Amino acid sequence: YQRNISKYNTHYDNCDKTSLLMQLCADRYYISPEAFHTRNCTYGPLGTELKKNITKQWTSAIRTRAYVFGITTSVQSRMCEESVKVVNVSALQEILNQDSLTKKEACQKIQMLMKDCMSVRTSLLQGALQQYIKVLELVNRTLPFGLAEIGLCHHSDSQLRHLSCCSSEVTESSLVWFCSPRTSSQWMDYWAHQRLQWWRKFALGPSDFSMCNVVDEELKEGTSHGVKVLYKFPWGSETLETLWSLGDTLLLKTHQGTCTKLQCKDGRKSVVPHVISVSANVDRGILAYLFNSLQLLRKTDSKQKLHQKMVLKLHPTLTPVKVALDMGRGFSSELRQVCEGLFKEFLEAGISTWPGYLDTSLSMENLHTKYDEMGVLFTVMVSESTLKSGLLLVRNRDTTIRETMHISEIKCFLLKYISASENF
Amino acid sequence: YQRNISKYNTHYDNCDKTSLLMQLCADRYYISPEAFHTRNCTYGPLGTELKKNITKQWTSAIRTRAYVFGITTSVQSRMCEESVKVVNVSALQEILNQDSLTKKEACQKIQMLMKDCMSVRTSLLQGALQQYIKVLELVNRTLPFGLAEIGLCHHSDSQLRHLSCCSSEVTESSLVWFCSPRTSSQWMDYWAHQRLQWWRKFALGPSDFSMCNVVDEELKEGTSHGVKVLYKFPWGSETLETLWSLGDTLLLKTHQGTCTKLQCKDGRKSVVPHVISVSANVDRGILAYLFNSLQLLRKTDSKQKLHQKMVLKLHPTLTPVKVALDMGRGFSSELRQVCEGLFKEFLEAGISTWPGYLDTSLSMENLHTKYDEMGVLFTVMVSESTLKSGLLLVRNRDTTIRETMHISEIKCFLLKYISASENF
Amino acid sequence: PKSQQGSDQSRLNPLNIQMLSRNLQEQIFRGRMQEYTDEDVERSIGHLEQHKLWGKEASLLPDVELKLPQMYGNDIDEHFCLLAQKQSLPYLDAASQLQRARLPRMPKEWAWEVGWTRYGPGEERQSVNFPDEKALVFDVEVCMEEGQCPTLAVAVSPNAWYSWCSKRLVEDRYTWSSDLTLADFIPLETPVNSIQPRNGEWKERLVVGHNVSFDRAHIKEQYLLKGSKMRFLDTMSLHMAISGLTGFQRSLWMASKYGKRKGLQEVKEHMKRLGRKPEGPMIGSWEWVDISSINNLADVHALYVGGEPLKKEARDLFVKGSMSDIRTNFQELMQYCALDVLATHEVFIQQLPLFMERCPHPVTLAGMLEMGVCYLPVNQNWKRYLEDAQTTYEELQREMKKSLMILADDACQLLEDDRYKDDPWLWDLDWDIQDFKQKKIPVSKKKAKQEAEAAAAAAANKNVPEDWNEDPGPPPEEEQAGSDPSRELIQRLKETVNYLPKRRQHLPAHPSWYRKLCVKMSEAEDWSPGATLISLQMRVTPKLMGLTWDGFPLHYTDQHGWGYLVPGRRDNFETSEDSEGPVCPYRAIERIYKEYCERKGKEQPQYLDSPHSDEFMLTDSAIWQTVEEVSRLEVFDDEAMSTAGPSKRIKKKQNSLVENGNGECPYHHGNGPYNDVNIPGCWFFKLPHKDGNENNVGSPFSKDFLSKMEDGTLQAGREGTNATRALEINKMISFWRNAQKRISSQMVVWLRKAELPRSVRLHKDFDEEEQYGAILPQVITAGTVTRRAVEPTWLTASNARKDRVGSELKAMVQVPPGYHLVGADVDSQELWIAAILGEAQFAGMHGCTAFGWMTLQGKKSQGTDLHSRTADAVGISREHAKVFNYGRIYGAGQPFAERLLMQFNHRLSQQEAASKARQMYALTKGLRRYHLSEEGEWLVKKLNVEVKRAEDGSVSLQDLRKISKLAAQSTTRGSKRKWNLTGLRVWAGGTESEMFNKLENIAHSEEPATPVLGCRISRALEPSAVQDEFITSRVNWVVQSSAVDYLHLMLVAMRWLFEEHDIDGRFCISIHDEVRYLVTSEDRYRAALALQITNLLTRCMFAYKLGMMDLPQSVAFFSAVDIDKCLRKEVTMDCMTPSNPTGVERRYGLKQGEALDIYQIIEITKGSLDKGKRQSARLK
Repeated sequence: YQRNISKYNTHYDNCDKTSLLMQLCADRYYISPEAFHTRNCTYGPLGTELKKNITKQWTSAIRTRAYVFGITTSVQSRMCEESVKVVNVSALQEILNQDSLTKKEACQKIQMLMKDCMSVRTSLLQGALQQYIKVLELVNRTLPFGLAEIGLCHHSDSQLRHLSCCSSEVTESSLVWFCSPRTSSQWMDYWAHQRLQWWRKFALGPSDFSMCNVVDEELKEGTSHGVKVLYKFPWGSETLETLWSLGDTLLLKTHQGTCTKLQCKDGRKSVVPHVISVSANVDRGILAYLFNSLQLLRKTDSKQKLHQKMVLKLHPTLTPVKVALDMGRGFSSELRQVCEGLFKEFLEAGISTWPGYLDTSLSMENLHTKYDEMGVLFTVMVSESTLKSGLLLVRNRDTTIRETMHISEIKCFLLKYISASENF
Repeated sequence: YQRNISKYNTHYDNCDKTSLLMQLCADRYYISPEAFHTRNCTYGPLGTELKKNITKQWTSAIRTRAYVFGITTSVQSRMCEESVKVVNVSALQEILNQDSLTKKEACQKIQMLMKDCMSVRTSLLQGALQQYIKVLELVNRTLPFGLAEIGLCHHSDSQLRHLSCCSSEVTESSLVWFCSPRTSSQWMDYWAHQRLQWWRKFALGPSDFSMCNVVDEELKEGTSHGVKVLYKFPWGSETLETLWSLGDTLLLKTHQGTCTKLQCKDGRKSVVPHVISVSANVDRGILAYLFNSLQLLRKTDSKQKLHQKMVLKLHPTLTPVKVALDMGRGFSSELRQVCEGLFKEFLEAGISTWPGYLDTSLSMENLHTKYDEMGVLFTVMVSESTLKSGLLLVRNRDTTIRETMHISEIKCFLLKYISASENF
Repeated sequence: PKSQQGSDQSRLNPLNIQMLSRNLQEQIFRGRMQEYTDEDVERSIGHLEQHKLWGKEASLLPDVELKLPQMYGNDIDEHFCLLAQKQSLPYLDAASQLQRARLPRMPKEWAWEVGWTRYGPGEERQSVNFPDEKALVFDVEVCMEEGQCPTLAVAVSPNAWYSWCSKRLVEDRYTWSSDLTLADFIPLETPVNSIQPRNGEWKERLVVGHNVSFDRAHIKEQYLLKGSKMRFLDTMSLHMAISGLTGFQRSLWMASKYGKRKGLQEVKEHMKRLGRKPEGPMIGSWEWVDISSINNLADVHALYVGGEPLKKEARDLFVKGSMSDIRTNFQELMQYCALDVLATHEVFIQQLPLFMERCPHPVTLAGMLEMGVCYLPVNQNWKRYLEDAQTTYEELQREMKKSLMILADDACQLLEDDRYKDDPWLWDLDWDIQDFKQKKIPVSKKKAKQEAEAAAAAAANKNVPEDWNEDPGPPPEEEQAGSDPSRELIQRLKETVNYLPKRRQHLPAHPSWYRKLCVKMSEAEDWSPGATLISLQMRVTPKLMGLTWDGFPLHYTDQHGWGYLVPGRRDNFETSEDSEGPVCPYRAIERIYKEYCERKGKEQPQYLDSPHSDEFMLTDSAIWQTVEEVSRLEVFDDEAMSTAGPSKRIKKKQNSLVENGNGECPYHHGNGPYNDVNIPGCWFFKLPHKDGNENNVGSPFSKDFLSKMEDGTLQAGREGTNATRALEINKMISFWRNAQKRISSQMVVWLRKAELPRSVRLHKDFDEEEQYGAILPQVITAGTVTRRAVEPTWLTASNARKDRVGSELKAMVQVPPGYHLVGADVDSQELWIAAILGEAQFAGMHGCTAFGWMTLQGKKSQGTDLHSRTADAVGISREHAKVFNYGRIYGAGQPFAERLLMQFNHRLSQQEAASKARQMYALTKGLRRYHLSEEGEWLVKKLNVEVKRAEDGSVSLQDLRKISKLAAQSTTRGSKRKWNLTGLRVWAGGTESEMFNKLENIAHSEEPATPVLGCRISRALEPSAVQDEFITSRVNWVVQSSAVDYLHLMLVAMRWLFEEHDIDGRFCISIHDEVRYLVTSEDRYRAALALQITNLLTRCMFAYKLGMMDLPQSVAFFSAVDIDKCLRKEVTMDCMTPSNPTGVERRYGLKQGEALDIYQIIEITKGSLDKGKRQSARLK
């Protein structure tokens, strides 16, 4: 992730879109501005909601397809051979403070301490492999099945390996698929196809998402085949998701000496299943969708000045705020009551709503600019005429047209619009 | 959490319910059996789903109430003064391997390295306080508002502080509420009431959840008042959730020297808001609900023998598996197709379903025992008569009564049942 | 004449009761002294000695030195007269203007215009700010469906008609704010958008209306903190004072006026409620019916004015109609409203002279005017309170219901293997289940179905591998594209829904009793799963909970209500052999009781045939059944042959009882057994009832059983259930369940900043974010026949209780910044009034009767106060004794005491209770004695009967009987002459006899009137109209109505002191014996002093009017004046309730108030009501 940042910087001048988007993300609080400079992914309210929507879609896409069970594994593990560990500094300090120790003794003690420490996982695969046997009992040794998990992993960055703080947090979504060796290559194709389709489904410009095979040199131990889903960022393509066909090597290695326990039924045979690992970098995926949905419009205003207008045309399913509620001037206490009532109604129906009526200082134009940049799908305006007739003005982000709608029908309209757009 | 485990063991003999539940959790794969012995919370498919349902309810309870925004903050932080740090072992190793260094030099280098390392957060509060200013802009300095987050924290266990691996992972759910000093004690009462009610809402025996004030000695720096939500486990009461009234001390401390930036509108005055922190230990909450919903029934069978029957009467909203699909004997290929069709239909409707038809080896009685222990709300039995008349037998976990229902109506029934029972 | 002298200021009367400090007595009674005769003193001492009260030590109170304000007139009575006349003069003036006036002609057409319109003599219309008139008759109508905003109003003065329309009526808008502001209300004194009267001065104005407090609650200026001088006269209250009816009379009145059916039904219900037997004494006199009426305008109009009856049909439109209905019928409805105004005026003209004649003392009118302007300040906490109480209520109710639903679900599990048959509670429920109904599949369709099946099979064969356990690989392309054989199969199967009946069965596989607890899914919009209809009151609930009484399972029968089954009965097995119904699992009941006994360590009864222990309870159901059958036979044999067995003696006894036909249970005693309940193997006993054991218990969850729950007599028999918790919740939510609607419909008007007085706005505690407003409680100033005020919410609200949701109600009346509530309770007001009446009757001396002495001088610590004495005499707690004492003084008789005794202690037998009650009444009320009539005296002489006469010449009941017996013997057999022996009947010998004699004296007099202000009893209760009926009501009226006089006197005195000494405050509310004033914080101590002086003067007025020129020091002042920021019983109460668990101090920031006695107040104020002095005192 931080690699991107550095690339942003190098491309700053010639890549207008990148800097615009970064500014937008900070202004509209998708991603914390500090997060661009540190190694962490810190999301603001909008970013958090976007992430939630993406992972929700990922889960439902994975789970409605087949027998996939969600699991939760520990971030810390004893198994990992990775170099990032969680250390209790005070224990280390204690060793350093022991003056009586020679350097060698101290070194040994420190080594021991390090050995005892838990490592931080770098992928979700290992955890899933460990849970394999227990789940096998649940499904009565029937193939295929999958274990899904979304969680934090620590990626050590190869370029920065020799700095002290080399690890960065990444949210990974992982499906580990167990199938018979006979069908494993079919499943590999299936999942690769599925995953690309999924990424494209929510894109404004689907062609920016592409797929490629992993070249043989990059294949890790035990993997026979790899596929990557890529996104074309302004500074070049980056991997969003990787699929590995892992055979049975890793599974056997994880459960040494318990080969019979690993076996599943495949027809009348008993087989050790093959493993397919599908794992995506959610954080990078978010960035991909943000870039993909940013639309820059040039627009001349009434004074014939040229403006750059930015609209974040996130897919209705993904966009963090579906509707913003604002009020016009007038009997403000009554208008506010109406807004609050609608706000509750929308939230209860599960429609993510922005309480814009709390801030009455913006002009209508600034309001729309703000909401377009936030990717707000609809802006509902409560005005004095609402009190008289119950009518609202509803502005659509994509068409910018303001439609009049009755207060009693707005909720259904929004729900229908959002759920229907899932199919497009 | 691990404290509980050790207590389980000491109370093992005299506390029947505890051991029964632990066995059940392992058998029905709520919680990984290894997790009881290690320091991690590893959940199986059922446990993961239960956790998902609980956090979902938490989020919607928090968010429909008021202006609460979700945020995501980093697990690692530079600010924390906690002793648990993430260390790149290879960098440490490198220092240790440098023979040229004296002990003192090595010590200094190690200290430097440690200082650079990121700490692991122990609560979500600090992250939310850091995001305060940015969110303040979003809400146009209007109070009150809240920042919500669910995430992993590392709790160091006081009893094990001097062991090397002292930290355990805990999923915390946190709401940090900013309100005017004038209303802070009212809000404190409000949230305390809300939180207790929330825990009780999904309980089979609400009276096991209780609330108590934190005694003055336990109050931390800057906190004026504290309230705890407790659950009465068989081995004693434990804290599920803690509410602190923090005043403005911590906020001012976090943003030193930016007092004016912190100010919000309260009427015509500008005030630095007071902070209320509401934070729950989700993992312990899961355990509480598991204990709370375990019903032991003594039952004499047809041979007048006494049986212990266990039913996990988790609330319909929380229970991980709403429906199990099973098939009777008969034209099994057709029956299986019906099952698969229903399975897809249910999953698409968002009803978490157990594909019981994959395993046809269990007797009806064992099946019911299994599902009761899994907390499965309904068991739908597809039999030969289903093929003729479309009729299914639907068994209710709580009444154990088998009702006949038509295949065209089952989905609606389930959806209505689950959504309606949210009110009870 | 003699008067006992104490120290400088302290004085004792001859009975050693401390009187007012000398300076006070002199200032108030202007040098007139109480005179005592030796004879009176001796009589009193004798009486007190008889009741063991003479010679008790009494400590002296410190003296009070106080310079009272200058008083008017020659005596205290004149003083009050002058005060009241001055206060009510302008209003009386306005009233007589109205009375004299010929009203202008009513307009034919009404203006459709927002705000007020004035109609001139020629019907010319003029839009005006408000009707600027001195006197108005006024009526407001509200469209109920649209909330509480006034919709339209009509007013008339001697000069013109006026009409008013609201904005909400004239302007048609989609929504209106639910928060009410002043602009929504009807202005009567100020222009729109202003809160200042013209020229900045409020004028004295009078508004007359029927139930005018309702109209007042819709008037704008009435919500202002600093009140206008407008006052209200309520024709309904005037009617009550002149011709009011008691509750019982109202039912009778309805019965006689409105056809037999409706009215009589109500009478019957009323009788039932009172516990009277409908065949009891008939109402003899009906004359009162024609000189009275019930309270509504139509009937009142008919009574005072007569003529055409009023038409009230249009009213329905306001109650049920929408705003648009009102718009459509605008003219008609305006007309209706105007006609009501006209009728009210006509009624008023008639009432005013009658009222002045019957309530001649000016204080009565002045007091009523003052009471008509109640004002309860509230703030934003009111909304919080409503929310808190409602959510707590809902949460608790849900918790209770949920626990019951879980019980119902669990019970369903007994259906498996018919296990319910062995359940000691649930065996007799209706466990029937229904068959699932299906239409027959027609042949042609069958064919189609077969085709479908074949297609399905084909589809299945195509895609599903032979072996289930084989990994099929990813789905083929066409399936991914949407065509899926399993979906198609499901789709086809779904079509078979046609074979089901159109109307679905309701849970056919569930037992019948459970089915009834569930809502049918298709029926309700807000359907919820499970037994959601269950409630605590249902018959199934105690059974589901497995309730036991002393270890016996509860059982319900139609003829006896709730009871319990006691196992061991052996005389009724054969009768059950051929019965069809469910069979009682008496073995299970025995087991339950056995476990109970083991738990309690109690010896268990030996059943006739229970040699087998539980080990022998067998493991095979088949054998179990045979044993059961055999055991029945055994008993039968036992009975038939009387064979000797191991427990021969018991059996013999048992058998003999059986032969006698009244099978008694040998080991359990209770309310029963009722052997007409024929349950094999069990006796049926009824649960005890508070009104006597012949009554059936309808629910074991009524609050009478709460104590039995707590002591474990009644408990839940099943594991993991908590019946006590359910009951506790039921108790907790009872208050809010009943009061919620009334409380949340209280109309609150929020004042904007500009509408608050400067002192509030500029106060340091003022916060713009908070809300300040007011509630105007709709008090009917004289709503009962005793002229007591009536209002359903505030006047009946109980104090906060820890276990009652929402009972912190009163504490939600909270002052705005810079204000305090100053108020006090009159200490034991009614006891004192009753006592002083008795004293005046007996020896005209304070403390001369035992009752009076105890009231004045009784000490809880010495056991000489009234309640302790009663408690000692009867052997009950002091708290219980209190209930008896008040009950008795309110006129309740001996039967009431009996019933109460039984309720307090359920082990007491009827006879014991009766004798205790008799004892108590003899001690207190005394015994009846009779003065002989002339005829009687003649007979005594003639027959030479020896009778024992008391001092006053009365004879006892025994002697009376003797006379009548002798008289009967002496007359010839044939002539059945009835002698009328008695004249006056009196009470004698008890501590309260003189008091009751005085009360009855007044009640029986020709024109009963209150002794102090001389207010006459309602025409409908005067002896001339009712003869000897309604005695209890009339006796009760004397004390109660005098208490109202007391209140009126206080209100007049307070108003005088506030005006005279420039104390910035207003009347807030009076709740019976309690008054509260809203006073600026600055003036709060002066107001407290004013209140103390008021009490002193009021009590002195009572003494003076009863011929006593003195007052005991102990009652002269309030024991404490509360200075507080909210309304509550005690200033230290934190009002914790389930909905306010942290108390008002933490939750609402209300600190404890001050409760000051007279000495503290004098210290703070230096005994002066003047502004300047107090301030200097404070500076010090």
